[in-house]
Order: sequence, then structure tokens, then C-alpha cells
Amino acid sequence: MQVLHALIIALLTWLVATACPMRLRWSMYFGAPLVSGLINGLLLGDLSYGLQCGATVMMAYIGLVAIGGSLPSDLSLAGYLGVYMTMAAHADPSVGITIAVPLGFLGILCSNAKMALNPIWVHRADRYAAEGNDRGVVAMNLFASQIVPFITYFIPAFLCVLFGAPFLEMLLGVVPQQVISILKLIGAMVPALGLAMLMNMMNKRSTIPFFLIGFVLAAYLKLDIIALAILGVAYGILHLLYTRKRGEGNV
Amino acid sequence: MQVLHALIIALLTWLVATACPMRLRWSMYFGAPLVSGLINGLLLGDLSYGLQCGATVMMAYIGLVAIGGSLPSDLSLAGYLGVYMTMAAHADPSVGITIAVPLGFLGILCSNAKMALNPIWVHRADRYAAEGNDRGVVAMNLFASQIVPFITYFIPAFLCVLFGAPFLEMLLGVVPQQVISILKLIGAMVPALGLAMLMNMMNKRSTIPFFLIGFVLAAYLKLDIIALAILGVAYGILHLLYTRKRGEGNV
Amino acid sequence: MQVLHALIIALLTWLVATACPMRLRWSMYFGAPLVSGLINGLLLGDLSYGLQCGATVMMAYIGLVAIGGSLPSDLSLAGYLGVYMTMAAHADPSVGITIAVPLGFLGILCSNAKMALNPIWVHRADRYAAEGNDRGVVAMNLFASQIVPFITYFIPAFLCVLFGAPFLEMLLGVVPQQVISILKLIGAMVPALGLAMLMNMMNKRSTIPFFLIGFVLAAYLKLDIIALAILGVAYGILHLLYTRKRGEGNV
Amino acid sequence: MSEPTTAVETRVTLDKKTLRKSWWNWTCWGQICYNFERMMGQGFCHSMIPIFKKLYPNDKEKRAQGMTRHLTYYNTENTWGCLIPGIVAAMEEEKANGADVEDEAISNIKTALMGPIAGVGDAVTQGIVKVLLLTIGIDLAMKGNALGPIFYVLGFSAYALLVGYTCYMTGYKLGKNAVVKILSGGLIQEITEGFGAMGMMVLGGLVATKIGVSTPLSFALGEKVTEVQALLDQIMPALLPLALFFGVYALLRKGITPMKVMLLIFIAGTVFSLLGILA
Amino acid sequence: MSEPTTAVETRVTLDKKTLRKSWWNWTCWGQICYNFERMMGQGFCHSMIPIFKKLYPNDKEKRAQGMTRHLTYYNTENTWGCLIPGIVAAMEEEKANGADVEDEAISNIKTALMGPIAGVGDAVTQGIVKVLLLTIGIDLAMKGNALGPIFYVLGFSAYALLVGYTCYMTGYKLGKNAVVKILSGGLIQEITEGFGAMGMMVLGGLVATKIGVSTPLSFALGEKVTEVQALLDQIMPALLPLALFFGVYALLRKGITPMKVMLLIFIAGTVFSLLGILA
Amino acid sequence: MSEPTTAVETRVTLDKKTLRKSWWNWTCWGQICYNFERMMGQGFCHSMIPIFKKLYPNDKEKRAQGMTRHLTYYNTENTWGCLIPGIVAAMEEEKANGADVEDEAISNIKTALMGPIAGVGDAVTQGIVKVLLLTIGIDLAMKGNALGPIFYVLGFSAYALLVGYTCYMTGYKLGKNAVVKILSGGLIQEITEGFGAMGMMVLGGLVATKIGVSTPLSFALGEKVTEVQALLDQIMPALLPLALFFGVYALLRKGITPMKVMLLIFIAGTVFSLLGILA
Ligand SMILES: OC[C@H]1O[C@H](O)[C@@H](O)[C@@H](O)[C@@H]1O
Ligand SMILES: OC[C@H]1O[C@H](O)[C@@H](O)[C@@H](O)[C@@H]1O
Ligand SMILES: OC[C@H]1O[C@H](O)[C@@H](O)[C@@H](O)[C@@H]1O
Repeated sequence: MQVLHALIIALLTWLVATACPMRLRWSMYFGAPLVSGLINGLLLGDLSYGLQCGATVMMAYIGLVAIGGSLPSDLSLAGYLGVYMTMAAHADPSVGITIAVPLGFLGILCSNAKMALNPIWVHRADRYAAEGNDRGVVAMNLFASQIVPFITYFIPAFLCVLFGAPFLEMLLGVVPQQVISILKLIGAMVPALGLAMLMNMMNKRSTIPFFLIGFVLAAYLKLDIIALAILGVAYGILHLLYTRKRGEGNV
Repeated sequence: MQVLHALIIALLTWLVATACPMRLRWSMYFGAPLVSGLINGLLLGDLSYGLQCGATVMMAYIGLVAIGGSLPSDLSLAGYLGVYMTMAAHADPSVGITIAVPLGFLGILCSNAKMALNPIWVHRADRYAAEGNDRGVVAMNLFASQIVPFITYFIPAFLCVLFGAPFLEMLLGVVPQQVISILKLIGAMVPALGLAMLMNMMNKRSTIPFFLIGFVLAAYLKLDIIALAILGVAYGILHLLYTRKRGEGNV
Repeated sequence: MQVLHALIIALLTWLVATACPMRLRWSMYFGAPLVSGLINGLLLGDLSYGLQCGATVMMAYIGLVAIGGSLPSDLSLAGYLGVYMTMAAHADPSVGITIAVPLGFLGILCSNAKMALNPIWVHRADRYAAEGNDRGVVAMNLFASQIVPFITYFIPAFLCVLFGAPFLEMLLGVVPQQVISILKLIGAMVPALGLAMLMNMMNKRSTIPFFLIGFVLAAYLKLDIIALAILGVAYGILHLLYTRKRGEGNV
Repeated sequence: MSEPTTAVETRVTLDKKTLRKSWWNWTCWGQICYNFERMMGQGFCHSMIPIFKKLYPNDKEKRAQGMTRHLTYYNTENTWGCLIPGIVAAMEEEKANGADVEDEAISNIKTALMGPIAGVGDAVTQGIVKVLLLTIGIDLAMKGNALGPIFYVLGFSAYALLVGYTCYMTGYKLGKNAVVKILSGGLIQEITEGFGAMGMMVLGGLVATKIGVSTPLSFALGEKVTEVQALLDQIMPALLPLALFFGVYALLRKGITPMKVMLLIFIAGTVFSLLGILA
Repeated sequence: MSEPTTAVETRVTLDKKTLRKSWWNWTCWGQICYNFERMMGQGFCHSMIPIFKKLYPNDKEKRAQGMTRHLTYYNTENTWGCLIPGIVAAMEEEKANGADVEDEAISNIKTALMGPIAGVGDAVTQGIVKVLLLTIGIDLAMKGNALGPIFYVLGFSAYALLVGYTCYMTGYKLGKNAVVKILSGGLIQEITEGFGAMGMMVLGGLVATKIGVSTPLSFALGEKVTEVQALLDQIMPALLPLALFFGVYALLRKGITPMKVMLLIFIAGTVFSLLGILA
Repeated sequence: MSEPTTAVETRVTLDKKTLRKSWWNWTCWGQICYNFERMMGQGFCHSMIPIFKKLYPNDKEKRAQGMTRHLTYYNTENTWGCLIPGIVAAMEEEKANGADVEDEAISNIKTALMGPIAGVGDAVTQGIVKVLLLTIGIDLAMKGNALGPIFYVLGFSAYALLVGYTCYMTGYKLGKNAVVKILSGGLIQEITEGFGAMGMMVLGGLVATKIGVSTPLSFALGEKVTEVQALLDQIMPALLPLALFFGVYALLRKGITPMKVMLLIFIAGTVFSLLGILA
């Protein structure tokens, strides 16, 4: 029974982190703790407790954004494994965050390992493509890509669930508090990379002023994303109108 | 004496609501409670009490706007009749609002009856115009247009003043509290029509972005109309400058 | 010894107010109380007390801007003489402001006397220039220009330090409180001249809208100068982009 | 132009008196027969009657055509809106004197200008001037000073008369000088763009503040009660007013008449109020 | 064009089924081999494979060229980003049918659009839709309602599928109709300008709020303790995040790979954390 | 151009030393004879003297003309303003070498640039750099650290010297390369538009915050006391400063000299202070 549970959680952690169809993955990923609360609640036979735990941990991540592939924290580990560990310890839902958050930071390592090693398969795919071997390309994309994540996500999650709190404590014990602080700082810094990559990709110099306007509106006047998006639509249309070539006539 | 008073108030209510010259009407309308305080104060021989009542009720309506012909509340009834009824009851000025406000909401019915029935005279005017009969057109505009408002404004106001609080109570008694709540909600919804008609009339697609900007500035940053008007002038000039045809040269 | 001290302070007051190289002058001027705290601290042998006094008075002037030659308050007198008088009286640093501020207002008179009388030398320079006499032009610029300031800055500062508090009191006694209030008001009004001169110099009508935008952002939304400068860069670039001639192509 | 002699003979010019009469009609009776179908259309026509009497003293047919031309849908702010009858007067004068001013051009001007000018005018007249004058008037009245209401009524009237008269006459001059420009579209284009931007900005602000709809709904599961309005506010302030506004706007765009929309609002208001969904 | 008869004979059109397969590949496997070197490049290539099979059923060489063409660096938001493979599919179709579509034009479109669409898409998908759905989901779950997570997962999936599918097909149509326009640069220009402005605006806001770096430094001289972070906040809110952002951006501009920048962040994070300079 | 051989013979180029001397004169003595009539005009002339000595070593007449040319009204921010004498130096060099640089062109450049650069420069130098350095300096001094004032003076001087020198030399290069462009108006136009927009924005902010005028008036009728300033604030924050600003601006526009305006301010300040109307 415990093995089955371990299998389910480990599979979810791994699949949602990297393997399952992108679209499903996204909802299951950005809402990982919430979903985990439901699933673990069902598996452990205490649905209401599960939902509580899941919702509570979820709140800490409601504003998380993954931009340009930069994760400030790994939600899959934090969600699926974190919420399970909380419930296994019969801890108060509010304690869930203290368990999930360090796991999320450790997850940054797993995610980056994948991002760093996957180019191996890309280079193979280059070769297959040159040969016109589309099956090879697909195989690299779908299967080879899962080797690293399986090791970094599935295995630890499986062992944690199987051997329970002692194993997790051992795992976290190996990792001193200082490392968690470091990973937390890295998690706070990492979005800068994603955002900078995005900026780098928007290579029109003429739109840089809007970056400054958005920054001031958010930093000084505390406008949120919805307000910025509305203003963005407005300014975007005007920008288009003002920079479009005269010849085409006015709207 | 009471008849005279009833006549004066009923006339004012009616004339200011629809009949008297537009320019005078506007000041007498938007400031109805204030003006009513003065007049009723003089008629009832307690000027200071009248001014108090008028000013107090006025404050509730200081931000009222009538846009695209949409009235959130009828100020003529609320002001001229409402303030009178308050004073007749020797009520505290602060009570005035509780009397005036439901009258204002009932007034929405009077105003809309006029708006709905007046097309009758417009169609007659069409006929007279086609015949080149300008007197006919003028007659429709000036006199025919007053038939409905006379019935909906003059008569109830006259009776209310003449028969006093009991009559008003009867009138309001006929109308259950629920109806007042409904009319209050309608009064809150109605400006949407006026504003939408205005938007519909400003048929340049190129200025829609400014709507969004204005909305965000008012809804999120709580800028008031004066600030928006200043920014509007600024953005308006820039918009003109940026969209004007090149050939004409820069300012 | 006291004479030496008087000489140093009076020289500083005068030189920083008008005579010494502009660049040095600027730092010594805008930071006058701070610098004065250091120098008087050293001269009077109580460095820490001096720094306290200087820093405390400085805080009152941290936002002072001198634009278009308009001084809301004369920092040289307020700083060099003001801080000295405070320390000579062994007063609490917080008292320093009450001594410095009226001196600063009186200084408006000294500064304006210079501004008003210097044209004498400019007209002489006109003549020398017409004759090709560059030494004459330089002499007017460097030396003649110092006659008035020497009288209005050096002499009173020297006497105040030499004869101490009684003299200052006499000086301020001659000037009734009312005059200080008047000068304070003038000091508050004078920046309007500098700003208006600036506006007058930026004589492009097409940029006036930005004035309105800046005003609303600062007056209503309390944005500070840094935020305005960032937005200014953004809007400035966009303005350039939108008004530049089409022919030159887009950025 | 090519035959100046004959042209001069027959040229009719609008004199100050006629213009004043036209303005006066507008400023007094422009909105007296206000209605859902044509709004101020009849009032506009009324203001043009003195113009036509002057331009076509002996031509009933032309007068009839003119009146019919101006009985169409029209609505704008009353004060600043005086600009429009002023411009139109000039155009009618040109037309009467043989210039090639098509009916469509005249109606285009009215349609193009009435919206933006209403936007700007409402903001200034109702949003600023009225509020300022009322603030002072209330302040005085509160202190028992009878000058409060008097000051307000006189002040507001003075504003309306002065601005209105000036706008009418300015409009007329503009129309006279620029009739060619106007016809070519340049000026209307500019005015509607500039005024339009300003009007729209203010309109956005009015939508955010002057539609007072909110929901009293709340739901409780267990002990915790959640106010739906609070949830909505978290998403966006003034979300319901914005939604209502765009709903009504969509109806108008679809060609539903204002009259019918008003009816719908009455029905919806009744239903939602009874169901306790809106307040 | 000059030889329509032969052209018609050999013309291959992408049918709905092929397009759906391509979209499906993208929407399922676009990010599965995500990596620092090419990001979603391999996924993009995967999504083009059905297209090439259809266009060049018997020409392995062309298929090989096509796949290689799309194994390049690519990254965008997944939902709204479906627009791009849609447009590219149309361009590949034209190319296969002999139109003069250079490899560069295709790659230009991808490069031009991926940035702005990511900016806009991230803002809408992660910043707005996700947050709204989560808010409701959490609210329900908190009250013990199992529909909370289910509602969230279904809602978000529905959003992603609907928007994604629509964008892909819209992109394809756009590409078909406007292929000439696109090639001439007009449309890309407009889309990147407009979307770019919006994306940049949101990006500025994200920099201000989503980079959570601050300094725990403080210094005490005498009794008074000064927090350095408070000093920085006085200068400008979010100063450190802005500085970090521009630092990283400068590195990328210099051509340092994202992989190396990530490494640098790990090193810098470790050092600054241990020294107690940042937190 | 047509006779290069002779031209080469007589060509005078400004060497680094001369440019440095000119910059130094400006940066030291530009504002020493500051006055209401010409502001920094005499200082500007002083900075040009080394240039003329170099360009016209033997032509007193030309030197006289040059000096007279630069004794006109001039005022700008001192640091970033170094750009202008740099540009002018390049133009004078061209003129001395026979290029067709009219006196007017030179004076136009000065007039066009001095305003916008003052706006931007004042914001950066006095609004940002000075405040930042002072904040740190005060902080240190408060704690008894003598480095506070020293740090401030050195820091600010370094800023002024570095930025000023760079701007002068950049201006010179710009002038050399772009003299044709500048003369044709394109570049000045652009710079003044861009800088102008930024400067105006900051100017608006300064008007709202740096003119400290308010009214102490209040009136009591009965028991309630109303502060007039509170009423004004309700209408608009910073209303009096704005009114004062536009009043002064109107006077300047009418051609009243700054000197006279200053006198008026003294008189008005005295009167309003005594009457208790302003404070
Ligand atoms: O920023 C664009 C895009 O980058 C990566 O692909 C991921 O982080 C996505 O979540 C994001 O939408
Ligand atoms: O909105 C324009 C205009 O519409 C109607 O005519 C009335 O409500 C006026 O008060 C308003 O100015
Ligand atoms: O405003 C430009 C400039 O004007 C004057 O020269 C002085 O007040 C300077 O401080 C200021 O930089």
C-alpha cells in the first residue's frame, strides 16, 4: 500500500515536473499543492485535511511566475512531496509551508540539472534531423529528455514517501540550514534571468521606454499585473498607431 | 397660503425638471436642494433652517452627473419637494436625505416617462418641418413637450405640498420599500447608459486606449475628474500631434 | 585667534556664495551646513559637536534646489555663519536651524543685490569685447563681479563672528520678526521665477503636455523626482520617436 | 468666384442679430423636448430656424429642407456644445450662397463633434465647474448665509452664458474661415482626435466612479463568510460597473435603441434587486 | 504564377488534420526537452514534423532541411505562442508550393514574435488567468470543497486548450492571407511594436515585483542602527531587483549563455548569502 | 572644398589643450558674474576666449566679434550644460575655417539647447545626485564621522568634473561630426524634443513640490472654522504654486525682465505676508 502511494506521488512529481503533456502539466504544476491536497487526501482517507493542507501551501505560491524558464522554486517537489510529508506527519496545515518551501528550493537543483544536461539530446537530435530521421528526433524529445528528471525527481520522491519522515529528515539533515538559505536567495535571484532573457528576445529598442513606465507604475504606485496589462493594451495600441507608416492611413 | 406655496413648489419642480430655459434650468437643477432650501426658508419664514436643510441634502448629490441624458436620480423632485417635506415635518436637516432620496428615485420614473413619450411630438414636428411650418415645429418643441412632465411632476408635487406629510406617506406607502431599493439600483445602473451613448458617439476607434487609461487612473489610483481632465488635455494634445499628417509640419 | 576664525568663516561665506570656481562652489554651497560643521568643529576643537550641528541644519536644506538662479534661501550664510553662531552659543544642534534659517532668508537680499547690480560690469564687458580687449572682459567677470558680494557677504559674516552673539542679535534685532516672515514667503515664491525662466527657455510648444503630466504625477500621486526622471526618459524617447520625421525610418 | 458681380448681388450674410437669436434658441430650448429617439434633435432644429428665415426669406421649400435636415439625432453637452450650431450656421450660410456644401458634410460635422465635445464638456461643466461652485455654495449655506444658493445659481449661469455664447460665435468664425478646411476633413479630424482622446480619458474615469453598482452577495461555508464584492475588488476595482458599461455599450452597438436599453435596465434592475444579486 | 497549370497540379495544401496534429505536438511536447541551449527549440521542431511529412511525403532531403531549420533556439509562452507555429505552418506550405519564402524570413518571424508574445502571454496566463483561477480554487478548497482543485485544473486546461487552438488556427489563417504582407515586414513590424510595448510594460512591472532580492545589511555607529535596505528604498523601491536584472541582461547581451548566467547566479547567490550581503 | 590646397594650409584646428582651457574657464568661472540681465552670458564668453585666441591669433577684429557674439543672455545647468560650449567650439572652428556657419546658427543652438538641458540637468544633478550624496554624508556626520562632509564634497566634485568634462568633449565631437546635420536642423530638433519632454515632465513635478506657497487664511462663521488652504487642496493639490508659477511665466512671456519680476515678487511677498494672505 505504502509502495503504491510512493509510486503515485513519485510519478506525479516527475511527470508534472517535466514529462506529461505541457498543457496538463501547466495546470498541475502551477497548482501542484492544491492538486496534491486532493490526491493525498483521497489516498490517506482524510479529504478535508488534505484540502486544507493543499490550499494552505498553495497560498504561498499563488504569485509564483516561471518566466523564460526560470524557476524561483520547484512547485512539483514542493507540492506533491511537500504536502504528502506534511500530512504523513499529521502536522497542522500551516506547518506545511515550512516543509514544502525548503523542498521547493532543493528542487531548483533538480530543474537546473535537467536544463543543463538536456543539450546532450538536442545535439543527437541535430544529427537525426540532418539524416531526415524524424523518429529519432521525436525519440530524443520525448524519451531521452526524461532520463535526468527521472533520477532527480522520481527517485528521491519515491524514497521519501516510502521511508517517510526519517528519510526526509536525513535528506534535509544532510543539507544544512545554510544551504536552504542559499537556495532561497538563488530562488529570489533566478527570475532575473528569465526576465532578462525575455527582454533580450524583445529586441526592439523602440519599446524600452515602456519597460521604464511599467517599472515605475509597479514599484512606486503599486499597480498590479491586471492594471499593467490594461495600460499595456492601451499604450500598445497607441504605440502601434503612432509608429505605423503614414502611407497606410489612420485608423 | 398653503395653496400658493404648493403652486410655487410644484411649478419649480416641473419647470426646473423640464420646461424652463436650459441654461437657467441647469443651475436650478444641479443645485436643486440648495436653491429649494433658500426658497422654502423664505416661504416658511425660517431662512437659516431652510439653508441648513438645503445644504445638507445637496451634499448627497454633489457628485451627481447626468450624462447622455441618463439620470441616476431626479434632482428636481428630490430637491424642491424633498426639502419642503423635510421642513414641513420640522425634521432635523440630516433627516432630509432620507426623505429626498426615495423621491429622487421615484423621479427616475417621471423623467423616463417623458423621454419615452416625447417622440410623439418629434414625429409631428417631422411633418410640420416637411411642410415648412416652422411655427408648428416650435410649438411641438416648446409646448407639446410639456404635457407629460406636467402630469408627472407638477401634479404630485402640488398634491404633496397641499395635503402634506400624510399624503406623501400614503404615496410612499403605496410604494413598498422594495420598490425604492429597486429604483435605487436602477439609479445606480442608469449612468451606464449615458456613458455608453457617449462612447458610442465618439466613434473614433483610435481614442479607445484613452478610455482604458482613464479607467485605470480613476479605479486604481483614485485620480479625480480634475486630474483626469488635466491629463486628458495633455494626452489629447500629444495624440493630435502624433497622429496629425506629416505634411502639415510640426507645431 | 578670534580674528583668524572670523576671517576664515567670512572668506568661506563669500567665496562659496559667489567667487570660487563654480564646480567646487557647488558642492561647498549645496552642502554648506555640512561642510561648515566640519570646519567649525575643527576650529573650535569639538569635531563631534560640529558634525552634529552641521548635519542637523543640513537636513532642513536637503531638498533645496536653485533653478534658473532663483534661491529660496541663501545656503552660504545659513551654513557657514549659521552653524558657527550655533556652536559659539553652545546651543543644542536642533537649535541650529532656528538660527540658520533666518540668516538664509536674509541672504536672499545679498544674493539679489548681486544679481541686480552685476549688469554694470556686463555693460563694461560689452565695451571691452567690442575693442577686442579680452583681458578687460576677464577682469570684469572675475574681479569686478566680486565687489558687491564682498560687501554683502564678507563684511557682515566677519563682524558677526568677531563680535559674536550680541552683534548677531543686534543685527537680527534690527530686522523684526515680520521681515523674516516676509523673506520666508519671498523665499518660497522665488523658485517660481526660476522655474518659469526654465519653462520660458524651453520654448517648444509641443512639449507643454509633459509639464501637465509631471505636475499631476507629483501633485496627486506624490511621485518623487527620481521617478519623474525615469518616466521623463521613457516619455522623452517615445516623444522623439513619434515626432521624428518619417523619412529617417524607425529605430 | 468666376462671376463675382452676380454673386455679390445675391449674397446673404448672417448678421449678429440672427446669430444671437439662433444661439438663444439653442441655449434656452435645446433640451426642452428631450427624448430617447432623437435626444436634442428637435432643439437643434429649433436653433436653426432663425438662420433659415434669414437665409431663405422667400423660399419655403428650402426652409422645409433645412428644418428636416436638422431634426435628426443629436446630443451633446450644452455649453461647450454651442460650438457646433455655430459652425453649422456658417456652413448653412455658405450653402445658401451657392457653395458646394453637401447635406452629408453638415451632418458629418455634427456627428463627429457631438461625442468628443460632450465628453470634454461634461467633464468640465459637471465634473469640475459645477462641483467647485457647489462646494462654495454649500459651505456658505451651511453657515446660514443666503448668498450660498444665489452665488451658485448666478455663478453657474454666468459660466454657461459666457462659455456658450463665446463658443457659438467662435464656432461661427471657425466655420466661416475654415469652411474649406472643414470640408476637406482636416480640422474635424484634428478636433475629434484631440477632444476625443481627452473625452475618452474622462469617460473611463466616470465609468470607474459614477456607476454605483455592487453586489451584496456573500457565501458562508462553515463559519467563514466571504463577501463576493471583496473577491471582485481583489480582481479589479470597479469591475461590475465596467462590465455593466460594456454590456450596455454592446447593446447600443448592436443597434438596440436607448429606449429599449433603458427598459432593459429597468427590468434587469428589478430582477437583480429582488434576487439580491446587485445593489 | 506564370505557369498556373503545372502549379495547380502539384500544389499541396495542409489539411485540418495535419494542422491539428502539429498543434497537438506543440501543445503536448513543446517544452518536454527544455534546456538552456535551445530552450523549446526541439519542441518546435517536433510540432513541425507532421507538416513536413505532409508537404514532402517523398522528399527526405527536404524534410531533413526543414527539421534542421526548426531545431534552433526558440522560447515563448505556450498558450498565446501557438500563434507562431500556426503562422510558420502557413509559410512552410507556401515555401513547399514554390513561393519565394527564404529560410531567413521564417526564422525572422519566429525571432520577432517570440519575445513580445511571451511578454504578453506570461502576463495574461500566469499573471492574471492563473491567479484568478487559483484564488477561487483555494477559496473552495479552504472550505473543504473538493471541487476547488478540480475546478482549477479543468478551468486552466480549458483556457489553455481553447486559447492555444484558436491561436494556432488564427496564426495559420493570418499566415495564409498575409504571407505577402508578412514578408514585406509590415505585419511583423506592427505586431512586435504593439505587443512589444505591452509586453515591456508588464515586464517592467514583473521586475519590480517578482525578483525578491533584498539586503539584510545594517550598520550601527554609536547607538543608532541603520538598515541599508531602508536607505535603498528611500532612493528607489525595488532598486536591488532592478540592478540585478540589468546586470543579468548585460551579461546576456554580451553573449554569455543562459546556462553560464545560471551558474553565475548560483555562485553569486552562494557567496552573497554566506557573506550576509543579500537575502 | 573646391580649393583644398590653400584650405589645408590655413586650416586651424583646436587642440586638446585649448579645448581643456575653454572647458576649465567655463567650469570655474561660468557663473561668477551671475546677474539678472544676461545670467551666465559673460561666463560663456569667458569660456570662448581661449578658442578665439587660438582660431584668430592675429585678428583682433574677429576676436572682438566673437566675444561680442557670446556675451548674450545664456543660462543652463552647469554640468550637463558643458555639452553646449563643446558644440559651439566645434562650430566656431568650422566658421574660422571658412565654413558657412552663420552667427544665427550658433546662437540658435545655444538657445534651443540651454532650456531642455537645464531641465534635465537640474533634475539629475540637484534632484538626484546631490540628494543621494547628501543623504549618505549626513548619515555619516550624524554618527560623528568626519568623512561625511568630505565624502560629500569629493563625491559631488568628482561627479561634476567627470560629467562636465565628458560632456564638453562629447559636445565638441558631436559638433565636428554633425555640424552639417545640426545646421540643417534635424539633430537640434530631435535633441530638444526628447530632452524637452523629459525636462518639462520634471519641471511640472518641481512646480508641484518646490514652490512652498500656501495661505494661512481661514474664516469662521459661527463656531465652525474653515481653512481656506483645505478648500483649495480639495480643488487641487499645489494650486497656489501652480497659479503663482503661471503668473510669473505670463509676466516673462510679456517680456518683463527677470529683474523686474524679482522686484515684483519682493513687493508681492511683502504685501501678502503683511496682509496675512500668503505664507
Ligand atoms: O517566458 C516565456 C516562457 O518561458 C518558459 O518557456 C517558461 O518559463 C514559460 O512558463 C514561459 O511562459
Ligand atoms: O452627455 C452629454 C449630455 O447628455 C444629455 O444631453 C444631458 O445629460 C447633458 O447633461 C449631457 O451634458
Ligand atoms: O536652472 C538652470 C540653472 O540656473 C542657474 O544657473 C542656477 O540656479 C543653476 O543652479 C541652475 O542649474
